[in-house]
Amino acid sequence: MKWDEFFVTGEPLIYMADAAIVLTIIGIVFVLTYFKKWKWLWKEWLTTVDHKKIGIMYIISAVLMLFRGGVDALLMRAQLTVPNNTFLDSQHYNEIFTTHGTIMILFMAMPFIFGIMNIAVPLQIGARDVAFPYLNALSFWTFFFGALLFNISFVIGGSPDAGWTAYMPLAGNELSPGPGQNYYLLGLQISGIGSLISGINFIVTILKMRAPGMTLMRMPMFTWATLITSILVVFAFPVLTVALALMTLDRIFGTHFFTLSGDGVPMHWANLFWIWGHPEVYIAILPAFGVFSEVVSTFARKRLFGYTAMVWSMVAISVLSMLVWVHHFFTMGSGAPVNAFFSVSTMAIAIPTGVKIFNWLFTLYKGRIKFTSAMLWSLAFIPTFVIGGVTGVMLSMAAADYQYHNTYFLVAHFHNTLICGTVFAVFAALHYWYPKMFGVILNEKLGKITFWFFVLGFNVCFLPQYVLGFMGMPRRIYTYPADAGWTELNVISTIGAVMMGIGFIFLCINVVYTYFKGERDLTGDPWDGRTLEWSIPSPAPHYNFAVTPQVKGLDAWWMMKKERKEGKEEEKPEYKPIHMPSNSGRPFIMSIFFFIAGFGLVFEWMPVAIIGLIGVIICMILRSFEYDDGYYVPVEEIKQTEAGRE
Amino acid sequence: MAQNEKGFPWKHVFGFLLSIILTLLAVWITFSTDLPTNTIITLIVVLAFCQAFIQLLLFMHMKEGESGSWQATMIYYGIYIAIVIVAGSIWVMSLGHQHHY
Amino acid sequence: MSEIAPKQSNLPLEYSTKQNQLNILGFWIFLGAELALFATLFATYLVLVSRTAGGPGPEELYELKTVLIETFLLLTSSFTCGLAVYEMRRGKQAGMIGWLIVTILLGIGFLYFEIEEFILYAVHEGATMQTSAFLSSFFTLVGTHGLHVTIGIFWILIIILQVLKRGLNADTARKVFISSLYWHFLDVVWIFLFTLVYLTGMVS
Amino acid sequence: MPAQQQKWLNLFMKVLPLSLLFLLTGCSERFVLLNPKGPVAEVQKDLILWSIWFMLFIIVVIFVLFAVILWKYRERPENLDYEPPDQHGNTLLEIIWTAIPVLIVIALAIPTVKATFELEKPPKESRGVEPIVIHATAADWKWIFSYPEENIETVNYVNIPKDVPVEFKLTAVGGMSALWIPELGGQKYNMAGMGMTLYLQADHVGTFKGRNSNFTGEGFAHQTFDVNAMEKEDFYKWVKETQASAPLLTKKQFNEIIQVGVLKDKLTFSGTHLAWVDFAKPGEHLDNIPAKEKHGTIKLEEVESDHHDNREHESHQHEGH
Repeated sequence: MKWDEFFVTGEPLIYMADAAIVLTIIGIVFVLTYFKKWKWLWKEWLTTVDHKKIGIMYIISAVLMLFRGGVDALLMRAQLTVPNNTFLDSQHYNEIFTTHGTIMILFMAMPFIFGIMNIAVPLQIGARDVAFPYLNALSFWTFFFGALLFNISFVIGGSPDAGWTAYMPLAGNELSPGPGQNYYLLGLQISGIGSLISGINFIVTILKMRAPGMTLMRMPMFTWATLITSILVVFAFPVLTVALALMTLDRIFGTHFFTLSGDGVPMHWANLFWIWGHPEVYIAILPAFGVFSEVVSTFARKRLFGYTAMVWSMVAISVLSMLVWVHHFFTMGSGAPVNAFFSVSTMAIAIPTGVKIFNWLFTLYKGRIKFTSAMLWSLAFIPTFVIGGVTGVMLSMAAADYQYHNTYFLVAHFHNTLICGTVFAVFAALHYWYPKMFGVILNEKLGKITFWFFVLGFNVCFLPQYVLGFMGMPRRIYTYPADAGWTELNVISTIGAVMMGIGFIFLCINVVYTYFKGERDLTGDPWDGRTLEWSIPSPAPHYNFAVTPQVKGLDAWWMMKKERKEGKEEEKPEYKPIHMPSNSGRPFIMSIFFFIAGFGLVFEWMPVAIIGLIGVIICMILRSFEYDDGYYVPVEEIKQTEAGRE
Repeated sequence: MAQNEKGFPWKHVFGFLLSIILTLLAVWITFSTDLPTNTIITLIVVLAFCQAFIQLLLFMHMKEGESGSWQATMIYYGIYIAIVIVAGSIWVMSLGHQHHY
Repeated sequence: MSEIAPKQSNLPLEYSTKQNQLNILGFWIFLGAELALFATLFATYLVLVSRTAGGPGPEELYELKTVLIETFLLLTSSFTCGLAVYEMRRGKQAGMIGWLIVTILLGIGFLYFEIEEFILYAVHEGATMQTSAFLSSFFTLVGTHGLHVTIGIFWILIIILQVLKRGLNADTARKVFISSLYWHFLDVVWIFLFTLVYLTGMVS
Repeated sequence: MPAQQQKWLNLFMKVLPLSLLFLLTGCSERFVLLNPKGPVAEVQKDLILWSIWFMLFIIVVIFVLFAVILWKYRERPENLDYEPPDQHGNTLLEIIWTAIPVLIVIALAIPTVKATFELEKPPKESRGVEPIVIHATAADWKWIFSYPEENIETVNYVNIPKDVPVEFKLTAVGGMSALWIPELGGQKYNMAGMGMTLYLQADHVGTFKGRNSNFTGEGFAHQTFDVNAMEKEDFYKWVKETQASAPLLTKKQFNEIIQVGVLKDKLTFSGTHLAWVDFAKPGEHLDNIPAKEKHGTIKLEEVESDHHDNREHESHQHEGH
């Protein structure tokens, strides 16, 4: 392979990106060296097993990926603004929408959600950490290096260009030669390992590590959402793992699962992809439901309405969501009985979702609604998500879907659910839990500017796309003729996208502003919260709870505060040494080996791949022989930390 | 329970014999009966499930421990998913598909 | 880790610490994920089984004798693995290690016959992974199971070394128990391989 | 500050349903999904409109509730000492808002299932009329239509008689494509090594746009074709003329046509490729899997200019009839 095939060449945009990457790396290395921060980086971050730090790293990576995916989105909108545009050529456009989809779902939404879970769940249930802190670090680093592998494709070797769904035979060797599609396969495969481990980790954490007294039906709603999500992750991700592995075998080892030759069945890729893909949608949306439940009930100062129904509707979703995948390919010629069944099952899943919407509305009812930034995101979610939901029901009607399928109606629908669900939720969660993460409160004014730009921009961007769908505009076209009549709405849509971009910039400004001038949260409970995470100082101490709390009902912290107000005498806390897990650099190193193995497979350099895999195996063996019992936080240190609180 | 594990491991021997019998029964049904193919397949799949539960309950002690019911729940959910994936794929890809040829 | 589980002090050694309980539950959940993984491979096999692209089909390849030998080897190894845990719970380290070694040997026997079967198909009948969709899915499904068995053998070996070094304590007992769960699970998967791949392949 | 936000929020909520209403009322020519020119698209349009009414109902109910609740229970300087009640739930209400969606789902499911089964058969309006069979083969990135009975093959356009059901036999040479003629009805995938059937019918004379709607790579955006629905007499006149005067399709020429690339021309042949190959049969496409050339094979300017030339060329032909 020649060097100009190895590096992507010939594109001014790519050269600019190359330069930016090199400069950023030099900058980071310089700053770390100049301020002598290498050791700090290694000891405090790269080797940490603390769920809060891992959560922060997840969120930072997710925001970076949101930036990359967002730039992709803006490039696409720029290309589509006017007919016959030559800003991007077809190949470039295809690469961009492929990476946009993949990154937003797998490297933005998922890690953002995992980040929030990592920060909030152990604190909400009164635990010291997650069940397997070491594996938690491994989850993060496999995700990180999987994402890195996927992202370097745009400067080294070329990006995948077969869509994030990577339908065969288009994604096969014949029609997509070169390393691009391999990046997709290996990047997702490596980060998928992390997702599976995270799923197991959170299930065990939630089932076994709740504070005494916290029965299942006293768990905060976000914890419930995490539990159900994790179950879906554990049972859906193996399907993706297999599907990716089979396509990798097809591309690299000449097998015939999804190929046209050798009697393979390309449709089966779509089948497997969506068996994972539909639960994946709920993996992205259920935690959002959890976040909204927390935020709405906090800022309406009211207990969540119909808690039991909320829980059961989530359980119903977890069972039903495995039974609807065919609605992604009604047009693939499954017979009428198949399509009819999956139509009805898809509509049925709207019922538990509808129940939740009404429960949120009635949580607000008779409340005292305070419009903070976090609350605004949650409120905006309700009407916009309803639109996403009802269009989803429309799409679920198989006979009508033959018309909607592959149009901008579909594009608008899933952005309407994924942005209004997941993105609004992670922004709400970021504002809501920011004090718990960093001890400072995000600036409210900037937060509201972000909100209005983003939400209005969102509607301006995507509502016209429903109409474009009715006008017959198919998705994934890189250009359209002037006489199609789609121009005006595309212009409006692009304006909306730019507004969303401005909103994102304000979010970044807010983070920087808050770092320097943010209001410190000295109480640990800036929102007058209801759940246990607000009972400890901000930022949360590394051991979380000095004394394991006793839970007497739903909204445990709210009840404790009420008891206090009623003048009930508080017991003086008696501190005991707290057992903590030790840091480890192995998850980081092991993930680097995964990265090496993945990179080798992408370019089909088998020796490199084998070296990487051997490294992974050695790391696992070393772990097996390791007997590390962790360490204890002395009482003195706990006393000191706790005394710093008002 | 630690105290209960005394003497001869009856449970294990019983499970082992049962699984051998079930295996041979499946082989016998497949090769020595004239039942229609679909009946044979249904019968041997049922036998396979029986054997799987022997392993899960007698050898793996699925319901043991404080989280026994959760372990069982997870496995049952896994079985549900497995059936959905296998039966669903066959239905969607082969039996229910409308292609000619 | 050293936190002692509060309730049920009569539980076996492998359940005696909180962390051990977490690990065992975690492993059960992992087995649930493995169920989904193998189910996907089974689904792929069953969708592709008739797609032979002119190459050999199941009825031309499978041979009952080999498959039965493999089945009995694995069934017996699952039994001996169960006996190892049984001995462990009686506190008999030597008995446990003995049964574990028998398990490993049976596992190696199983692998021997499986590899021989693969070589027979690939070399003598020209049926490789690249021949047809059916054979791709066959080798991947059975091969994934074989890979699991291989991993299991090395895993148990590593754990035997640890027990020899440290004796039976809460940590090593947990490791033996979890690896036994894994081994039994592979037997469960094999039962379905035997039924859905081999028996149904030979039925008509 | 809250009052101003309230204003914005209300405005924002007004904009949403309005835009949907606009969608409903604007059933003009441009809204191809709601502008059916045949019974299949008609069935689908009825289903779409039926669902839109229910959906609008849901949206209105929730938006009104949402607006009222937000307005009434917002925090104001004078209600800061109001402590909301400790409400757990309300079984009756919860039953109601579970039951109503169930009823709506039933109301939507019944016509959906009926229509889904109905569309697997030729339209019931023309029961008894023998469907005309046309093989539609998607190649990267053009459309090939073969009329086995009439022994005609066209590329990038298809002529059909009005009021006669068309039985499209769908298949493909390369990537998974989808035949979609929105004004005549919904799409279905074209897949290599596999044949599927899609029934469509036109009950108006005219030229409708058809395209591949499933992403197949670089030239995907240009993989379009025209559907000319004609009076029966005109159609059979065209058939006769074509059989007599169009050049015979050769194997060599056909193999050139299916090479990967955008083909702008509309071509007409007598004879079909079905004489020697049917891509719907498993394995038959194998020798014909075209190799893709990487990067920049398509220049938009070329495609566009030629496209126009072509169209003019076509219209001249039509005038000639």
